[in-house]
This record gives sequence, C-alpha cells and structure tokens, in this order.
Amino acid sequence: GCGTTNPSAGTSSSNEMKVSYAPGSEPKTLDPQMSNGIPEAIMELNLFEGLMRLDKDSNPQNAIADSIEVSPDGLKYTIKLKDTKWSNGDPVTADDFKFAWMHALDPAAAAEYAYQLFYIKNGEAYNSNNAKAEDVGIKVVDPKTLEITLESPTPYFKSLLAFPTYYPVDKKNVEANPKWNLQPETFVSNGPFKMQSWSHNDKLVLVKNPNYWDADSVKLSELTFNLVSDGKAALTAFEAGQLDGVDQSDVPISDLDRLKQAGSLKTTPYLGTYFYRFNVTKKPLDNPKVRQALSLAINRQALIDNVFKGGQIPALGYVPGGIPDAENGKTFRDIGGELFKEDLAKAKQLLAEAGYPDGKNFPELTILYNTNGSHQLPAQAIQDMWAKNLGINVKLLGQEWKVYQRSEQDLQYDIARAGWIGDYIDPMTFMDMFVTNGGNNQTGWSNADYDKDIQTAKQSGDQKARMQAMHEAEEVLINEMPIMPIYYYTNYYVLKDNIKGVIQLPLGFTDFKYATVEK
Amino acid sequence: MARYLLGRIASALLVIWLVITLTFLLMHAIPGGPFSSEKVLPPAIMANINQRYHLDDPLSKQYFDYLKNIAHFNFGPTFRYEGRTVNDLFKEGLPKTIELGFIATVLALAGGTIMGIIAALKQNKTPDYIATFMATIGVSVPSFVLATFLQYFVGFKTHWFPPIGWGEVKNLVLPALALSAYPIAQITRLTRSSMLDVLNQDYIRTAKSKGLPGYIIVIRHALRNALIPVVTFMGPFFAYILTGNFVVEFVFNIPGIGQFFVTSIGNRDYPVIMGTTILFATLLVTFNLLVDILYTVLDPRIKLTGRKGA
Amino acid sequence: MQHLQHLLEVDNLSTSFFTYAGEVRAVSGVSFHVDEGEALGIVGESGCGKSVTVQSVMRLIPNPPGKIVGGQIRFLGQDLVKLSEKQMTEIRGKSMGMIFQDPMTSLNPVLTIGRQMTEVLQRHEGIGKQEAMERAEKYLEMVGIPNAKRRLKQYPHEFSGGMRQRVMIALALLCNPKLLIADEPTTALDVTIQAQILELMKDLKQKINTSIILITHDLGVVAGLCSRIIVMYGGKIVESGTVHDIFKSPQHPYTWGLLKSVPRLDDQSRTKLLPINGTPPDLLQPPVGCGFTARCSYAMKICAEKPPEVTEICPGHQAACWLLHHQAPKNAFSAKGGVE
Amino acid sequence: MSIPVDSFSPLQHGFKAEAINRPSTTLWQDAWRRFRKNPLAMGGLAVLTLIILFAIFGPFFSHFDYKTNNLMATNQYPDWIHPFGTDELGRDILTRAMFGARISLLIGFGSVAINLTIGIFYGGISGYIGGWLDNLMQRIIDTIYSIPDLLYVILLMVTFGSGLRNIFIVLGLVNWVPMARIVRGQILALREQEFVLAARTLGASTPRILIKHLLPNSIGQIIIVSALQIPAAIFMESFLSFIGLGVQAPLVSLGSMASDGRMNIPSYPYSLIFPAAMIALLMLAFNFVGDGLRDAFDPKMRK
Amino acid sequence: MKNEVILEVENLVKHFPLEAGFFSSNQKKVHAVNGISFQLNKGETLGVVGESGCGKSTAGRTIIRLYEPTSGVIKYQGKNILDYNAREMLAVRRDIQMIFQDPYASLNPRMTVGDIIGEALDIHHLARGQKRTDRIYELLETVGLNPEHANRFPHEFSGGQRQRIGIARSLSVNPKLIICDEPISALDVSIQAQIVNMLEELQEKLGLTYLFIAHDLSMVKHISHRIAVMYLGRIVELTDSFTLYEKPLHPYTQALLSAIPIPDPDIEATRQHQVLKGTVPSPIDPPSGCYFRTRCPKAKEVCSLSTPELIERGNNHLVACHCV
Ligand SMILES: Nc1ncnc2c1ncn2[C@@H]1O[C@H](COP(=O)(O)OP(=O)(O)OP(=O)(O)O)[C@@H](O)[C@H]1O
Ligand SMILES: Nc1ncnc2c1ncn2[C@@H]1O[C@H](COP(=O)(O)OP(=O)(O)OP(=O)(O)O)[C@@H](O)[C@H]1O
Ligand SMILES: [Mg+2]
Ligand SMILES: [Mg+2]
Repeated sequence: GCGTTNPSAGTSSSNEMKVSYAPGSEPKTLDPQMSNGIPEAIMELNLFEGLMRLDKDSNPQNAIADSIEVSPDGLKYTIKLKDTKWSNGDPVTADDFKFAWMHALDPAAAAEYAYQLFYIKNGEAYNSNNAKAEDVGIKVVDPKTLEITLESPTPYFKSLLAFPTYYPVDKKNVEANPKWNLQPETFVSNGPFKMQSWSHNDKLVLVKNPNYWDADSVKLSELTFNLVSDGKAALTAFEAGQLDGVDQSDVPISDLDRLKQAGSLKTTPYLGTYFYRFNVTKKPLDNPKVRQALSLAINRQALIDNVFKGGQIPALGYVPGGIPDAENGKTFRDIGGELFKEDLAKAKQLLAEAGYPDGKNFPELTILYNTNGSHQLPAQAIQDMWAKNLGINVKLLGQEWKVYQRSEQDLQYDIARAGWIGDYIDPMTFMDMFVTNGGNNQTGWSNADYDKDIQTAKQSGDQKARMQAMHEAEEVLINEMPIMPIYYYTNYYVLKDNIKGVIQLPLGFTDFKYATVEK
Repeated sequence: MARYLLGRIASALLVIWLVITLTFLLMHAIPGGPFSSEKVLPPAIMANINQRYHLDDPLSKQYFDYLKNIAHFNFGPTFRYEGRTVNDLFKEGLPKTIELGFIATVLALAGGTIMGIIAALKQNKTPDYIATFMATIGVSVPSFVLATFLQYFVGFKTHWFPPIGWGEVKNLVLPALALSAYPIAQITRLTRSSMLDVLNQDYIRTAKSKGLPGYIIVIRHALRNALIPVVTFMGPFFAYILTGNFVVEFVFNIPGIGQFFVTSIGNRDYPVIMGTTILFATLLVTFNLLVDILYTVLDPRIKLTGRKGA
Repeated sequence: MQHLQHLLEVDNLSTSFFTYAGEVRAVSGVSFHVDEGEALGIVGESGCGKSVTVQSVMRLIPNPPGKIVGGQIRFLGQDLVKLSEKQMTEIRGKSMGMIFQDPMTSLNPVLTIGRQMTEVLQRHEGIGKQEAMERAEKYLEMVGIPNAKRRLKQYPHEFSGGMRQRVMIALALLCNPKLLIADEPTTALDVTIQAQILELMKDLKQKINTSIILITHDLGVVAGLCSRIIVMYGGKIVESGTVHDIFKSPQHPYTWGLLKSVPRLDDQSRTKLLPINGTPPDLLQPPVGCGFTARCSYAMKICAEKPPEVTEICPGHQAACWLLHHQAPKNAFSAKGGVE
Repeated sequence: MSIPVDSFSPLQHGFKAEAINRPSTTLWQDAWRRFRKNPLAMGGLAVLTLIILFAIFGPFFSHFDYKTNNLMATNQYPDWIHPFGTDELGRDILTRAMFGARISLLIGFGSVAINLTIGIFYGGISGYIGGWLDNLMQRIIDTIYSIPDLLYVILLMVTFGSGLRNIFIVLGLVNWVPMARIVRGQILALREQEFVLAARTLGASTPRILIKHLLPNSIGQIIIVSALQIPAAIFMESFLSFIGLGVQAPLVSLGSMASDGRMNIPSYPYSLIFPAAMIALLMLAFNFVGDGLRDAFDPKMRK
Repeated sequence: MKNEVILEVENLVKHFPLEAGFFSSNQKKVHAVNGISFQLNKGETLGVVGESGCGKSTAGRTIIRLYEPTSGVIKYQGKNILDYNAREMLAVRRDIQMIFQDPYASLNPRMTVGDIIGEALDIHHLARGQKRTDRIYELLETVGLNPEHANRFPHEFSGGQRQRIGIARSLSVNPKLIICDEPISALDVSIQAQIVNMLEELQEKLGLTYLFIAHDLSMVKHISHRIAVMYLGRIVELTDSFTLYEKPLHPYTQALLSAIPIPDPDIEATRQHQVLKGTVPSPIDPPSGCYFRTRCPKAKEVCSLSTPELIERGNNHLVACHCV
C-alpha cells in the first residue's frame, strides 16, 4: 500500500470536505476565452459554468441555460437563461456571454482558441478582419435571452456550449478591472467554486461558491489545485499523502504497474488516438503497401502491456470510442468496428510486393518523436519490432517539442509520432484533419474521396448522413494508411479511494462539482 | 574607488549589452515560434497573434524596441502567461529563489569552510578523509539524482520533510541541501587546499615564532588569507546557485524563477528567455563586482584601481 | 662540558625530514652554545642546515615531515626538546625572538602592523590594547621607523623591504627576549639597505643586552657583528671559533674555500678566484665519511671512510677534519692551506 | 687510537662531483612517481581504468545487446542473468551501463578535445600577442562568462538539435572558456620567464616559442584542467538528458540512464541506482585523478 | 686592448606604460631606463652595478632588443640595430647573446640539455644530425660538463651547473658580445667563483666582450675593466674599476662601496660605514633634477633643479653630480 500514512496535511480530517489535486503545471491564464490547455480547462470547469454542463456520460445538460430552442434548419439557437449570480453577486446576463465570446473572436485579443467559436456566423470572418463585430451571429435579445446564428448546422453545438471558450465572464467586473483574472480579489466566476488564492507555480485554492445556482449539489468546501510541473514529484507527494489526486498527464508510466497493483490507479475513456504519421511524399513511404506493412507488423497489445501500460485500447481504426453515432446508444467506433488486423505474414507479403522482400534494400528511415513526454520508449520498442518482424532498420530522432512540431509541419521527417485529443465530442474533431492541405494533416497525403466525404459530413445537418460519410472517410484513411494508429487513449489518474463523485470527462476534464470525501 | 566603480559599471553594461544581443540572435535562430503548437492554428489567428505581440515586425525593429524597453526596465509581456509581464514573474518568483539561494549559500559557505578547515588542520587524519570523501561525493552525483534521492528517501520514506511545496521552513530543508551539496563540496576542497597552502606560508611561521597559541594562528592569521582563494570561487558559485536552481525548483516544485530558466526556452517565450538571461547575467556581473570588493576587504593589498591582483 | 652560564646549549641535535624519497638528514649531531649577551654567527652554503638548526631551537620544524630525532636543547634551564607545544608557546616570542630571511612574506599581509605587534604583547605580557600600542610605537621608533603612530595602522605592503625587516626586528624584540635569532635577515635586501639593517643591529646589541644568533652566507656580514662563528656544511658543524679564529687561522678546508672563493673589495690584485669545485652533498644519502671529501683538494682515503672527529685547536676553536689528526701529514696542511 | 697510516694518503678523486648520481628522470617520470605515491589518485586511476575497460570490452562479453528489446522480461530485478536488472523494454541494464559509460566517456573526452583545441588556440593567441587584441578577446570571454553556461548550453542544444555530435560541439563550445583562461594565464606567466627570453635572444620565431616553449610548459596545467573538465562534461550531458536534450535513443549515456531511472525510483530503484553509482564512481575517479595530477604537477612540490 | 668600439649606446630610454584602467586618462609609466650612454670596446668587460630595480636588466634587454626602446640609439659595429628588420636582427642575434640571472627560470624544464643548447643551431641552421650532436658535446665540455648529460633535463642539475648550461647555450652561436645579467647572484658563494673563472677563461680564449650586470660590487670590480654605476635608470659614474674603488667621486658610489662588508674582523672593526638613509624612490615618479638627491648627504638646491650631466672628470672618469 502506498499513501498509507496520512499526515495532518489538512486533507480530509475535519468535517469540511477538502480535496487537493494536481492537474498539471501553472495555467497559462484562467481567462476562459484566452486559454486552451487541459489543466486550464480543469480549473475553469470548476470555476465557471457555461450555458451547458456535461454530465458524467458526456451529455450536455442545461446549466445556465434554462431552455434551448433550435430552428429546424439547425442554424439558429434561442437560449433562455436561468436567474443566476456571479460570485460577487452580479446577475449573469446574456450580455456577459456575448461580451465574453466577442472577446475571444476579437482579432486584437488574438485568442488562440478563437476557432472554437468559428461555428458562429461570421465568427471567423470577424476574427480575420473580414467582417464587422455587428455581423457576428450573437444577439442579446434581452438580459435573459441569447440568440445565436451558426454558419452551418452543427449537431454537436450543444456540447460545445459546455466548453471553456463558451463560458461567460462578468462584463461589469472585466470592464472595471482589465486584469481581473490575475488576482483572486477580482476573479469573479459563476461556477461551483470561486477563487480563494493563487500562488503562481505553487497552488490555486478554490472554495465553494455560495452564489452558484446549484450550490446545494456542491459538497466540497475547498478544492486546491497544486500546480506541479514534474509528474514524478506530484506522484511522490500523492504517495506521501500531500495530495489527494494527480491528473493523467502527470502520472509517470513507470509507476503505473505499481499503482495498478496498489489499486489507486483509475482509468476512464479518453477521446484521443496515438498514432504514427508517415511522410507519404518520401520513398518508400509513398507506397501504401509499405505503410500497411509497417502498420500490420507491430503488436499493439504487447506495446500497451509492456510500454504504455495505461490500459489503452489497441487502435485498429482511427476515431476512438466514446463518441455517439447516429444510432442511439452506439458509438462511432461500435459501428465502424475494426478496420484492419495485425498480420505479420501479410505484412511481410506486402513488403515483398513493394519490392523489399525480408526488408532487403529497405532504406533506413527515421522515427521522429518529441523528447518531452514518454515517446522515446515506445519508439524504441517499435523500432525493435520492425527490426525483428520485418528485418528493417529504422533510426530514432528525438527533438525538442517545438522543433519537432516544426519538423512535422514542414514534412521534415520520415515517420513521426503523433497524438490527437478531440476538441469536442464528435468524430469530426478527428476526421477533418486529414483533408488535403489541412493544417494538421502533416503527412502530405491527399485523397479526393476522403475530401468529398468530409465535405459532405460538414455540410449536412443530418446526423445519419454525416456519420455515414465519416465512416466512409475513415475506411479510405485506413486503407491508405498515411498514419499508423497505435492506441486509443485512456485517461488514467490517481485519486484517493475515499473521494467519490469526481467526473472524468473523455476530453480530459475533471469535474469536482459533485465530489465528496468519505470518512 | 568611485572612478573604478564607474569603470566597472560601464564595462558591466557593455557585457550585458553583448549578452542581450547574443541571446537575441540565438533565440531567434531556434526553430519554432512561441505560438506554434501541436494543433496548427488557422492562419488568421496566427496573424492576429503575431500582430498583437509584434512578432511580424522585422527582427531589427524587434531588437531595437526591446533595447528601448530594457532601458526602462520593462522586460515586456510573457507570451505564455496571458496578461502577465516578465516583471510580474520576477516579482513573484525572485524572492523565493533568493530565499532558497541565500539559505543554500549560507549552508555552503559555512559548511564548506568549516569542513575545509577541519580537513586542513587534520591533514591525512580521519577527519580529513571524512571531509574529503564527503566533498568528493558532493561533486560526484548529478544534482537531479541527488535531489531525487533526497526527495524520495528522506522526504517520502521517512516523512521527515514534505517531498514538494513551498511556504514552510521544513519545505526548505531538502531543496537547500540538494542545492548546496555541490558548492559545499567545492568550497571544502578549495578551503582545504588554500588553508594547507597558507599554513605553509612564512607569516604563519612568524606567528608561531611569536608564541601565539594554535587557535589564534588559525583564526586570526590563516583563515582570512585562506578565504581569499575561496572568494575567487564565488563568481562560479553564484552562477551555480542560480542555474542549479532549475533542477531543484523543478524537482521540489518550488515556485521560484529557476523553473523559467529552461521552460521559457521550451515555450519560446522570448521575453522570458531574454529577461532571465539578462537577470542572471546582471546578477552574475553584480556578484562578480561584489566579490571584487570583498576581495579588497579581505586583502588590503588589492586596491580597487586597476585590475584584480590575483 | 656543563657551563652554567650558557644561555642556550645545543647538544648533539639531529633533525630529519621524512619525505617520500626517504629521510633527509638536514641536521645531524650539531652542538654549540650561546652565552648571554654574545652574538653568534652561523655561516654556510645554501641547504647546509642553518635554518633547520635554529628552527629546531625554536621548535618550528614543520611536523610532518620534519622531526627532531635526537639531542638536547637547553635554554634557561629547560630542555626544549621535551617541552609540550603549549609550554613552547610561552617561550617563543617572549624569551626567544626570531627574524626571518624574507621580509616580504614573513608578515601577515591582511593584518595591520599594529595588530601584529600588539598581539605578542597581549599574549605574553597580558597588557591592554592601549598600552600595547604605545609600546609597539616605542619599538618601531627604536628600529628607526618614523611616524610610528601612523605606521602602526598600515599594512605590510605599504612598507618597503628594509622597513619590513625593521618591523620584524621590532616584533622580535618586543618582549625583550633573552635570545634573538636572525635567519639571514639581510639576504633579500639591497646592499645599502643591508648596511642600514646591520647598523641597526649593531646599535641594538649595544643598547639592549640580548644574545644574538645571526645566520648568513656572507662572511662579511658576520665579521662586523659577531664574536663567535660556526661554519656549517652538509648538516654538520665543520668549524667553530671566535671571529679571529675563523678569519685569521681557519682550520677546515671548507672554511678556506669560503674565504678564498669570494673577491674582496679591498683586494686590488686581479688574482684568480679559487672556487670550491663541485656541489654540496645530497642529504638524502649523506656520505659515509666527511661530507666535504668530494670537493676537497686535500682529501685523504680516510676522509671518505670515516667521519672526522672534532678537534680542539685552542679553547673555543674547534674543527672537524682529518687533516687535524695527529697522524695526518702536516705538509699538506701547511703548504696548501696557506691562509696566513 | 691509531689509524692505519695508509688512510692518510691523498685521495685520487679527480672531482667526480660533476657526476650526477641520481638516475635520469624526465619530468613525466617525476610527476608519475609523485602520482604513484598518492593512494587516492592511484585508486582513482585504477577505477577509471576498470571503467574504461568495462566500457570498451564489456559489451563483447555480454550476452545481451544494449538496444534489442525483450518484452517478455521487462523490469526484472537484479539476478544472476541480469546483475543490474532489466529496463522497461527488457534490456539488460548492465550491458546498457557499459554502453552508457562508453558514450559518457566519449562525450567527456570528445568535448574536452574540442574545448582544448579552441582554448589553446584562443588562450595562446590572447596571451602571447597581448595588447588590444588580448583586451578584446578578454572582453569576449567576460561576456561568455557572464551568461550562465547552462542557459547557453540549452539555447545551443535547442538550436542545433540534440544528438551525440551536437553534444560534443556544444559542450566544447561552452567549456573552452576556462581552458582559454588557464592557457592565457600560463602563457602570460611563462612569456616573461627567462628561458623564453633566452629563446628570443637566440632568434626563435613566435610560432617556435609557442610550440616549443610555452605550450609544453603549460601542459601540466592543461592536463589538470582537462582531467577536471571531462567529468564536468559528463555531468553536463546528464543534465541535458534530464531536460530531454541528451543523447538520442536507443543510444544511451550514463546520464540518460540516470535521468530515465529517476522516474522509476519508487518502482524499480535499481534502474536509477546502478547508473547513478556508475556516474558517481566515474566522477570520483576523475576527481581523484585530477587532484592527484595537480599535486604531481604542482611546481611548488618540485625543488 | 685595442679601442675598437663594438657597441655604442646613446641616450637609451625605456619606459614601461603601466596597465591603464578603463577611463584613466593620465598614463603612468615606469621610468626604467632614463637616457644612458656608453661605449663598449672589443674584448673588454664593462660592469654595471646598482641596486635592485635601477634598470640594469631593462638596459641589457633593451640593448638586445628584447624590449623596444622608447628612444635612443644602439649601434652595433657602427650600425644602428634599431633600424634592422627581423631578418637583419637574426644575424645580429648570432653576435650578441645573453646569460640570465635565474638558473632555474632560464632553462626550459621541458627540454633536454642537448636541445636547449642545440636550439640556436636549429634556428640558425648551423648544424644538423651528427654535427649538431658533436657541437653540443663540444659546448658541454667547454663549460666543464659531461657530454653524457646532454639527454638529461635541467632539474637534475645544481644551480651552478645550470648556469653553465645557460652559458653553453649562449656560446652555441659563437657570439662576439655577451650580456651577462647577474649570472652569479642567485648562486652560492662557493659556486660563484666557478662561474666567474669560467667567464674569464672564455673571454681570453674566444675574445669575448662582456656587459656584466650585477649588484655585487666586489664581484663586478673583480671581473670588469670598467664599471658603470646606475641609479634609477641613469648612469651616475663610469670609470675603470681601479679608479672606481680608489677614487669614487659620486656620493652614491661612495655609499655603495662603504656598504659592502669586508670579511675581515679587524678591518670591519675600524671601518666607518657611511649608511644611506631611506630607500630608492619609485621609478614611476622619480624626483626632479638629480634622482639621488633624496638620499644624498651632500644634496644642494641645484640638485633638485637640474639633472646633472654625465661628464668627464679626469682620465676617462665620467660622473653625473653637481657636487663634484
Ligand atoms: N620541509 C622540508 N622537507 C624536506 N627537506 C627539507 C625541508 N626543509 C628543509 N629541508 C632540507 O634540509 C636541508 C637544510 O635546509 P636549511 O633550510 O636548514 O638550509 P639553510 O642552510 O638554511 O639554507 P639557505 O641558505 O638556503 O637558507 C636542505 O637540504 C633541505 O633540502
Ligand atoms: N616588463 C616590465 N613592465 C613594467 N615594468 C618593468 C618591466 N620590467 C622591469 N620593469 C620595472 O623597471 C624597473 C627596472 O627594472 P630592472 O629589472 O631593469 O631592474 P634591475 O636593475 O635589473 O633590478 P634587479 O637587480 O632586481 O634585477 C623596475 O622598477 C621594474 O619594476
Ligand atoms: Mg635558510
Ligand atoms: Mg635584473
């Protein structure tokens, strides 16, 4: 057992329920419109409340919104707001929402996540200085009514409304204190918790927000986010009883086995896929057979069991599970199924067909990975598998995070490690990246059928048609294999067993709204 | 003296200017920009960002604007922490780094000189061997290993000290130990050898011939002379304390500025890179000047007029 | 040979250094004495053991590697060899003062002259700071340093070499020691400064009744100041006697050599100098017989085989040379050793 | 007492005093003799030799390869087959430690070779030519000295990209400053020595004086500094590994093993302890050898 | 002795600038040599004496162009060598050689004795292979050393032997003039005579000319034909050694002579020492007028006003003093 002793760190001894959790390092900002990272989202999720809030099954539920009416063409949303208050007592109004969203879209603010609002009519145009602010499809009908017009029908817009970029800010407060989000004194929020103190790089202390509309559901009196940049240190602190939980990004792989045995490791689904990109503009990777051969020749389960260790799921498709399909109760993955099989014999055959029997004459390729994070070990394991299974030698090249990104974007690589975490709960967050010349494609791959399918899915408001198109696209993708899927992420984290009711969303967000501490 | 100081300050400014220029050039030579990320942003958003942070200006304009700001002690906004400035980061982090550094310095100076003196006085006897051995161990283990060991075996296993955190005295113990191990070792070695050196000097023989008892000879006659070479080590020593902070602050999660040192490069947070480099260079230059002044206090032969005597 | 009036009596002193290469027998079997109020000169080449001898007397031999391996040093009725370090500190600086060769390095560079002087007084006389300062000032004036009061506040580097040597002398004399040991006090100085220092010492010798041991390798220096002289060679005393004995009727070939190898200023004939050939013996492997054998023009077989005995030529004049043995051929001695 | 008369016959020695009795020793032999007397230094040298042999020849005797995975035998505790245990990919840690030592030593020696070249060249010119050039070159050194070298290393490493060759270059580029200072100091001190003046009166050219007189006499100091810079470079590489800029996997250095092992300390402590111990041993050995060299070459100890 | 002038020095000045600070405007300098003039005849020995720091070595080194003079003329065999370029200087270097003071510092510890002596042979391409070896052996024998020692290193030799190696080195180019910069002052008395005798023998045998620098007046008097007494970078008296001892005119020379102790107790007992007060002023800012006036027992007002010229007072007896 670890964490056996529980020094008087004030965690859960008194009647008051308190939790300390390490979500990652210092947030870039806690201004919901300006931030885009996971740790930031975790903190904001507990500080703010949007029009919607995701329940434990990731379904959007009305939060600040009292009711939402969608026009039949799926383009206009009319939203009534509940009577709620900011933590400073100000009422939450439709204006606060508009103000916040317009801020995100304001070109001068240069928000990185502005594209999360590009679904709104003229959002993108305004952000790129091609439209005026008035043209943006956000209308305050009255203080309690908001009317939003979209560019095109977006069936998952309701769940988008639950994301940080769509949170409101207290307009009055922001106008009075332009630097409102830097000081606990001026940090006004409308979520389950409000900010008590913020010691940078050290900890962020939240306390229950009595003005929260659903304050009765909130049981914790205090929620501390310890801002720890070293996962190793965070876990040591957890095991020493200094912390109650450590978020996924911070749990070192080498500790997983031990934590699993000790029972303190929790896993939940996570909306992400880990894969390798092939640079299809380079010989011999321009040959789909070679790409398939490489992909079929690795043993994903062995990698997961021995190297990744987080109970991930072998990816034999691209879009991870956990995204609802059109058919009720089934996920996109359930419908899509496994799109290929690991098959060593076939891999060898394909390689021979491509002109490299037993890996002869196969040029020496290089696997590129980023040195931060644990990508080097799997790369070594894959290198070894290819050597043993196909008789081909690849080299490894680790690059510093940003250099690696640059290499990937400039197609300065042969094979590169990659991962993609969904921005929202719809297959599109995965699928649209591989369209021809897509900014995140980064493989040089281009396929007209694929592009057409994605186009269809984007323009249709009909879930069924959309899903169908995306399934087709996924098949094209897997057949062509510009990428080699490896696993679907799981969200693993450690949390003391006596803490219940914590919701882990598949986007990596941790919601403490309903959390309780048992004696 | 005043003229000397003026000269030194002028040449320090020159050095700092060179440091700024060099860092600026190197920094912009690194691939990747501050706002590149794994998810490629739409070009319009990138354009907005570049405009907001003046990254679309020609490099020369950025450079001269930067120099202008520096002249007003304005290090600019950080690119990573929205809405905060480099000055803010320093204001929050520096006191903590200084506190830790100060304690480590005191520990290293006191521990190192005492051990060095004991080792020298008991040359080739057990205490000497113990001190020498400990000193050599101190320079033999990489600081991240030492910090990890301390954190795990002393912090975690024994529960004597918390493995991470900041704010209480007990939080300081392990980081200070980890940070000072290397300088303690260096100072011990230096003190020992310079003490041995001094003990062989003619004036120590003179002091003996005057019938002074041993402890007075050591304290009054040998120590001060022996410390002079130790003072030469102070420059590198401070550099070590400054940069060594990174590892220690990282491992023990201490909210000082040491962490920015490396992370800002990873983030391409240009203003922070520049700010930390300038800050560290300034501190180093200042320390070196102070060390030179300390020299004159310890050694009346050296006058602050020309070059260093030693 | 017990003379009660001897101030210092060194008997059969041997001091060795134990280095990695072996035992360096720096001083072996040296015996001499110093009487109250007299000045004794010790001369000899570099490395012959002069400094080690007097440092042994002061018990200042660095240990390790040095050690007094035998003999007695009687001073004021005590055998210094047997005293503890603590007892020695009572004697050093109080009853025995010492001046070293290099005035540049013998003073602590980081302490004021005043501090370095008063600490002796405070230690041995137990007097207050103020009084000690006044005394120090008096002594500085006595050794011819003007502005003594101001000078006390200065550091050694603010003094010239000659001045520093004066300070050293004042320092050694502060507690009115019975014995003043001066180890080559003028070697590092210019002739004009040397003359100043010698003049000062002569002066002081008359004023205060201190015994002096003066070490030098310049025979001229002892000629004017000392009443008796010891000539050392290879860690041993080869000849000792009064100034007249040594200069007018030297008995040891080494002494002859010393006198003949340097030109005299008053010698107007440009005759060739008579060098002593070769180099001194290596004290790591001292020769079995007389150490001078290899360089001696009069060496006999026995010289290489047995160390010579000390022969008393006349009371107070002794030499250790086989030529003085009654069996030795007298002709060699009288014919070639012609120094008057 | 009576002594045979024959004993008093003149000795025919013809002044053998000019003969030198001691066997001829070069300064190297001299230094070596002193070095040999120093137990710590000799111990260090022995350990160092062992580690070097271990690094060079060890892998040939190992049944395992430093990079071939064995996913059936991951994270095994030390036993007879794997005395240091195995790592996350089932690789033998002992074999990897041998390879790691090889790479670490290579980094140490390689980067010192580079900084030696730059340092000698720079320090030599600065010291011998002097004047305004020296002033300028010193100013440059001051500047470099004022940038904490870690920052500089990181900046350069990120710019150049990681990899063994770049580590050499970057460490060489950073560490030449102390070397140049030492060389310059030596040259300045030696330049006014009488034997250099003698060579000049004989008409020796500047290159000749540098090569024949100044550098050979600085070599003691240069060796001492090198001996202490090699471990410093190994140390710095381990720091680079710690921040992810070290050698490229599957290549290993002791530093990268320690830095990987750091993550494993609660679960598989041996994967940190063995490489860390190897580093410490290497450092101890180098330091003792360096100190020993300092004593052996110390002019103060020479007569 | 024929009066063939081999070297002529006119008004030689050498000042060393002091290390300047960053902003310091008034450049201070060490006035090491302040206008000395003398002639050196072939085959003679000119002694130069003076206290430490009076510029003897600087003068010697400037003459051989180890230092570039601030001003002045150095004529070797009638030609001003200051105008020579590097190649022409190389030829002069074969004729003018130097012996140094410190037997420890003047031999490269990393070279064998053979290489030290042979270096000049290599530089001037005088001999190679066997001839080089033979020449080295010959030189070693000339200075009374054993040719077998050629492969040994300097640290194995005693001070006197090392000094002889230095002499052999300077002889290797067959020089005509040797500047001896205190070749004996670091040696023991018993060894000094060995070296002095050897220098005298070599002079006779090879017809060498010496500029013999020392601070030991009795030794200089022994070896020199003429003696120049220096004080703070100036020659204050220059005459033959006999006259200098018998009839010193300059008060400084008189004091110097009187300061030297004579190893004879009878003489010492009666001798009146004329002890100079104080120390030599700093060469950074020497006194006005006559440099010696601050310590001179006979100083008058004029001494601080004008610098006395070195003028002839009787037969080849040059003195620079207002009071003579
Ligand atoms: N610390 C030491 N270690 C080893 N040998 C020593 C040490 N001190 C002195 N010696 C040896 O002792 C011998 C005598 O030395 P000492 O200093 O007494 O000579 P000296 O007559 O005073 O010579 P000098 O005129 O040079 O001062 C020398 O051969 C020297 O090598
Ligand atoms: N390279 C130099 N740079 C600056 N000053 C120098 C230099 N060489 C000599 N001096 C100064 O010039 C003056 C004369 O020095 P020099 O060495 O010629 O005297 P010296 O008569 O040979 O003395 P000594 O008897 O000590 O050898 C001294 O004050 C010395 O400090
Ligand atoms: Mg001595
Ligand atoms: Mg000189």
